[in-house]
Amino acid sequence: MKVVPLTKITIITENLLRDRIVALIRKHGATGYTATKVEGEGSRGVRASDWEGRNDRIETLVSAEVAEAIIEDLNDNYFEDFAVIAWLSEVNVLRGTKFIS
Amino acid sequence: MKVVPLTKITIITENLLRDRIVALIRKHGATGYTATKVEGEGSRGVRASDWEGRNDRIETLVSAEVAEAIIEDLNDNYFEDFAVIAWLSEVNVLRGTKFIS
Amino acid sequence: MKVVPLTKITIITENLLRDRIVALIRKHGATGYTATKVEGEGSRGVRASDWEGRNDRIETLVSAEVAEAIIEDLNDNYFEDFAVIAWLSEVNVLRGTKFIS
Amino acid sequence: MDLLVQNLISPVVLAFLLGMAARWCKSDLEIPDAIYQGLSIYLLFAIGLKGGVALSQTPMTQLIAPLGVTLALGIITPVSAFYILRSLGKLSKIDAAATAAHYGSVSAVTFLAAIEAAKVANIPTDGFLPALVAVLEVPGIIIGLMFAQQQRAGGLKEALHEVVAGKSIFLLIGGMVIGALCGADKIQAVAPLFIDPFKGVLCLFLLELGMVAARRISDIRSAGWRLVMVGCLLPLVHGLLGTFVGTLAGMTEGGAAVLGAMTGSASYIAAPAAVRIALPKASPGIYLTMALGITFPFNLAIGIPLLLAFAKFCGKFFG
Amino acid sequence: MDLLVQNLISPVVLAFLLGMAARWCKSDLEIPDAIYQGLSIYLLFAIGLKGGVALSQTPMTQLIAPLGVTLALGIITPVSAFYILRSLGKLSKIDAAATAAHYGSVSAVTFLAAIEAAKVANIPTDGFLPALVAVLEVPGIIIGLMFAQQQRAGGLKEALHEVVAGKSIFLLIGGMVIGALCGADKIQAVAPLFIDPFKGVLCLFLLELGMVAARRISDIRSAGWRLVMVGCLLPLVHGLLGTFVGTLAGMTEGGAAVLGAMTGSASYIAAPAAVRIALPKASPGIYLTMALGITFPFNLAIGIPLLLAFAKFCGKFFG
Amino acid sequence: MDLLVQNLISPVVLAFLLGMAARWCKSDLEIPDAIYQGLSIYLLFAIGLKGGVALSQTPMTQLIAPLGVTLALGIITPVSAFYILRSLGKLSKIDAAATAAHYGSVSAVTFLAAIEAAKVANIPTDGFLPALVAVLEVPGIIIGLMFAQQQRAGGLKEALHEVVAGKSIFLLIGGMVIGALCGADKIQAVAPLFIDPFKGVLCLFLLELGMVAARRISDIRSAGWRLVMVGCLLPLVHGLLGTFVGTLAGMTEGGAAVLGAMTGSASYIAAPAAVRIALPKASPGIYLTMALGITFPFNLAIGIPLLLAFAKFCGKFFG
Ligand SMILES: Nc1ncnc2c1ncn2[C@@H]1O[C@H](COP(=O)(O)O)[C@@H](O)[C@H]1O
Ligand SMILES: Nc1ncnc2c1ncn2[C@@H]1O[C@H](COP(=O)(O)O)[C@@H](O)[C@H]1O
Ligand SMILES: Nc1ncnc2c1ncn2[C@@H]1O[C@H](COP(=O)(O)O)[C@@H](O)[C@H]1O
Ligand code: NA
Ligand code: NA
Ligand code: NA
Repeated sequence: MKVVPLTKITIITENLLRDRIVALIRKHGATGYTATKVEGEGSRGVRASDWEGRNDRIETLVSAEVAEAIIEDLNDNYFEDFAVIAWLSEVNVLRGTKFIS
Repeated sequence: MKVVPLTKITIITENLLRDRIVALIRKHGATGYTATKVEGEGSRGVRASDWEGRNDRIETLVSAEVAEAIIEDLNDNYFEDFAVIAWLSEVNVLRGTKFIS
Repeated sequence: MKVVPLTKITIITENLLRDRIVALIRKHGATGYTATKVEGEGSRGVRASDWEGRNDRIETLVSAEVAEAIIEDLNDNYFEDFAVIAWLSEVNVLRGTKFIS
Repeated sequence: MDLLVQNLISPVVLAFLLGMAARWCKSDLEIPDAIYQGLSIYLLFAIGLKGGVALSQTPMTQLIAPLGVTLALGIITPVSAFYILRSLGKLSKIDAAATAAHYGSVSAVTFLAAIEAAKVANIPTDGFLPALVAVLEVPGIIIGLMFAQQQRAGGLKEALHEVVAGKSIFLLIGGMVIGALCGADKIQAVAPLFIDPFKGVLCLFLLELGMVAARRISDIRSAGWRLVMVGCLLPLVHGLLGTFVGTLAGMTEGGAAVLGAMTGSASYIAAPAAVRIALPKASPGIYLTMALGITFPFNLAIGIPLLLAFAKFCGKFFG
Repeated sequence: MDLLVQNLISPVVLAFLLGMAARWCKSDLEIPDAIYQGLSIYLLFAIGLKGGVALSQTPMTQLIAPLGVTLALGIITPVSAFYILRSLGKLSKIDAAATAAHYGSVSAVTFLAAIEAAKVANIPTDGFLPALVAVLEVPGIIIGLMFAQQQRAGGLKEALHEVVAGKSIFLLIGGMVIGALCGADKIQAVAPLFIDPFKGVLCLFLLELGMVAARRISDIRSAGWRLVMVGCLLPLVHGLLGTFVGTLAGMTEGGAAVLGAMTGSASYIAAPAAVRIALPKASPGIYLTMALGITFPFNLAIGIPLLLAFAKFCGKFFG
Repeated sequence: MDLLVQNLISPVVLAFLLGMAARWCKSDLEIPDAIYQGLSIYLLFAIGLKGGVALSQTPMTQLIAPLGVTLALGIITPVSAFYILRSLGKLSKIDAAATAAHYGSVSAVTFLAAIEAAKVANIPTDGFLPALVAVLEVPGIIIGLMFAQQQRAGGLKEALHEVVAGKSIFLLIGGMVIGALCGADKIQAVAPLFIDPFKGVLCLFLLELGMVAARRISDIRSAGWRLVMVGCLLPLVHGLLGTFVGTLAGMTEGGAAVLGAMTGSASYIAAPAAVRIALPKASPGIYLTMALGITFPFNLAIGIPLLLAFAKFCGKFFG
């Protein structure tokens, strides 16, 4: 089976920003994403409100260039003021060509 | 602590196939799996039904050979027609020998 | 964007130990963690009780030394008797310096 | 016309519209998955219970004719749907088969809305109707799938298990058995949960369903006017047929109308799961949009009041 | 004093204390997220429904004065809160603006607790009060945000959409429209879900809220005595004002007291979401702790009984 | 025999069987985790409330004897269970201790089923029974754990906190305190949620429990006939003892039978959590299978009707 090496971006964000961050990654060319409801603690304890629910984990498989664009944008707009963290890992994706837009 | 390098397969699948895919990975010799309820969007927007719930993320730690067998099988049976994606990553597992069946 | 290579520890544990394991990783200097409710099957079929809910997946981004300390501790105290597994992976973290305590 | 408005202005229908409105003004309202599934479990089990109690009070001889015509409708409607979808709808064989499986089966929520409407209009119905839902749900799916026998990937057996042991049929029949065994007296003990708040729960369920349908309705554009037309025609044809034969089978006026609404409805819970497994190559964009985006709202707004009127007419001349 | 104790010993208040106790003795009690959200949806929709029915029964002429004073209060209170927070609270401009948005808006749970207390004390209230909640909720947030216009990162428009299409306002207004359209008769059908068990659901909701508040209360230490004082002063000042003008507007004794409690309360559901988007640099540690950790318990324990007494007094002299 | 059948044909028991059937025919029916936990919270809190109200109406002098014998049973039964499990069950010391902790404690669902059965059979019970559940739950676990003192890994203290601050005891006692403080009148306000639909909620809970038990029952084969036998013997011995001393303590016929069922039952919620922490080396495959797979169904089908008959007998001769 042929696999394609791609970058996986994982973003943990307070729930309030979920839809905005999905829009952000789509804007830069991600073909899709997967989101999970998670909980967590970090340096900033406080969320917008408990009614908003916990954090969200958003994962997207993208090419290296798209990854670069997404993390630049995240860094410029959200890292300072919101409870957001992100990391990159290298994965081998099956039928990976469909994720390169 | 001694760690063992193993392959982690992550599969995102529409809920309808959850049990079938668990059976598939077990058939090829995976000793276990971990499943999470997730949401997502990709190229195929539509799920079998909303009553079926969202997607599932299935992760399994396996040896390289078992990984190979699982992705071949997935590719042959599900990738064409269903909302399924999968990727592989290399991880270092604690007490890893218990995962090699 | 500058990213910092860090170790990500992923722990799958029966729900009963969730708070204990969070305390353990904090004790060794992790600055935060992210937890997800998951299900799973492995070699030990049985959980403390179904009322306890399923498994939890705990992820934490740490430096290599902290990682070492955490997995030693896990190994000494929980691996023998409880349904716990763990693995390490290398990831590139944005604004990574904030995770090194 | 007045009946139509009267039918539309009810908490249940308005909750459905509120759900649609939530999508349209991009509210972040969201019914958590677990709650939605809890509501579904409640509704199906409660319908079953009520039906079971009614069954235990109905003499078998009164049941034979309605059960017979329902079975017949379950066999006829997927066939007629298939040919109409092929000819008028211009669907490929496999898509027509997949969609026919939906129209041959039944939508539990449409069933409930029809019962509601009859009650609001003060028209009596038959207590054993939930039993007919169970009878109508399965054959349509089987026959629909058989039309695409060559193209099937998954086994027919597997798909059938998906329907029969699927939670909706399982809870409906399970509730019915419990209701029938316990009888009205013992069920009284659980009435404050399963009978009294039923309509309220239905409201919340329709709130969610409205949100789902709103997403589907925006898919109609891509479906094209042909499918919209067929999606309105099928519930009409099947609905009138169901009401007519229901009357002939000696059912009450309201019962015949509800049977018609059931016959005219398209399943969007049981059928999609089965079709997805048996006919993975059929397009969900077609069958789900038609069932949930076109036929379901059509039935709520037009189908049900029309069938109630038609049932009165039938009752006069053939009852 | 007796009224205070009577007000505190009720299932609803005790459930709140039980939730706090759960945190304090480190119980592993946890209301699942989905259940908590389900309860919130239920409560808001149910309040709306009840209010809508009441609206449909109230002649428009009786509504004008109460609606007018409520709107005025929605405009005045964020302004007074801002200046008090700046001067007495010594908050930075942006934190004062963010917190003022909370005190200008309204806490739905405080509203409910006030209604409850009036009922327990046998004091009649006005049926249209839920409509006032909707009117009071929005303007305060807008005005609060405008105080920090320069520092805003996200757009004001975006923040407004967050409030108006946010689930709490959406469900409240949606329920109200449905209640008004259906009227008392048709709502009767869903009363066994939305009316009768309402107080019980409120109990469970307050159980969770108690746990949340307990976490917040432990943050008070870091907030300092200044903010604690202001967090008690604001509900007092606004509460007395609200009760007073409510009486002038011709509301019933209980209605004026509840309007006072609403005015004195600080939002901790709608406002935080809007503020977080519009003023990300404001500190949630300040506004959430004040709204949920100080003002909310203050209102439950002291504010509401006091306002009920004050409303009686007002009623005598200005009613 | 007739009583047995009458006891088995009730919505609650049939729902349990339906849950088992769901597993057996591989239905995809699944109660979402959050719903299951919501139901548990509801049930425990509601039992507590009811018990608290009853306590507030019972003079202290009437309580002393029942409380005394319950405490005594809580001390005796883990001891007898330990020795029976060692001798007849041939369990290792640590497994015997772990299992004894379960049999020394109490299953809240068995308690509820017994109350139900008494009601169906028209036998009066005592209102303060829920208080006895709380008294019986804790000591058995402590004593059971002490049998394995040497082998313990986690601290006894930690395990105790797990039980006492654990959600089941916390909600039960919390509900009881609220019920006792508010009294019957104020609890009336929340009765439409916590009292009336109680049995219906129990139904849904048992549906899930049936699915869990079905999984456990399939483990019996690996447990062996020895454990099956002991799993039926223990509830019998303890059950008869509990009913007998309950009668001597002056309890009503139904009250004594329910106390017997409680004594005979094995905990599968509080005890497993404590044992897992304190005795991680004990095998859950043994204690969970015995408690949930053998003793629980045994009590439902045989134990409870038997004890009701035995209580009548005791009442005649010793009452
Ligand atoms: N070291 C870490 N490892 C894993 N997740 C973290 C870590 N630090 C923070 N997080 C997650 O990121 C969210 C926001 O973190 P913060 O902005 O530091 O409050 C937290 O709620 C956690 O879910
Ligand atoms: N680029 C992507 N990154 C992460 N997850 C994806 C991506 N594309 C698809 N997915 C996930 O895979 C599921 C099926 O994708 P698809 O078959 O493309 O509809 C989606 O619902 C997402 O959960
Ligand atoms: N091979 C595996 N791959 C992924 N997750 C596993 C694997 N084995 C076990 N797990 C997870 O770890 C938990 C405990 O495993 P065990 O201690 O083997 O019962 C299981 O419930 C699974 O969630
Ligand atoms: Na049909
Ligand atoms: Na206010
Ligand atoms: Na016991």
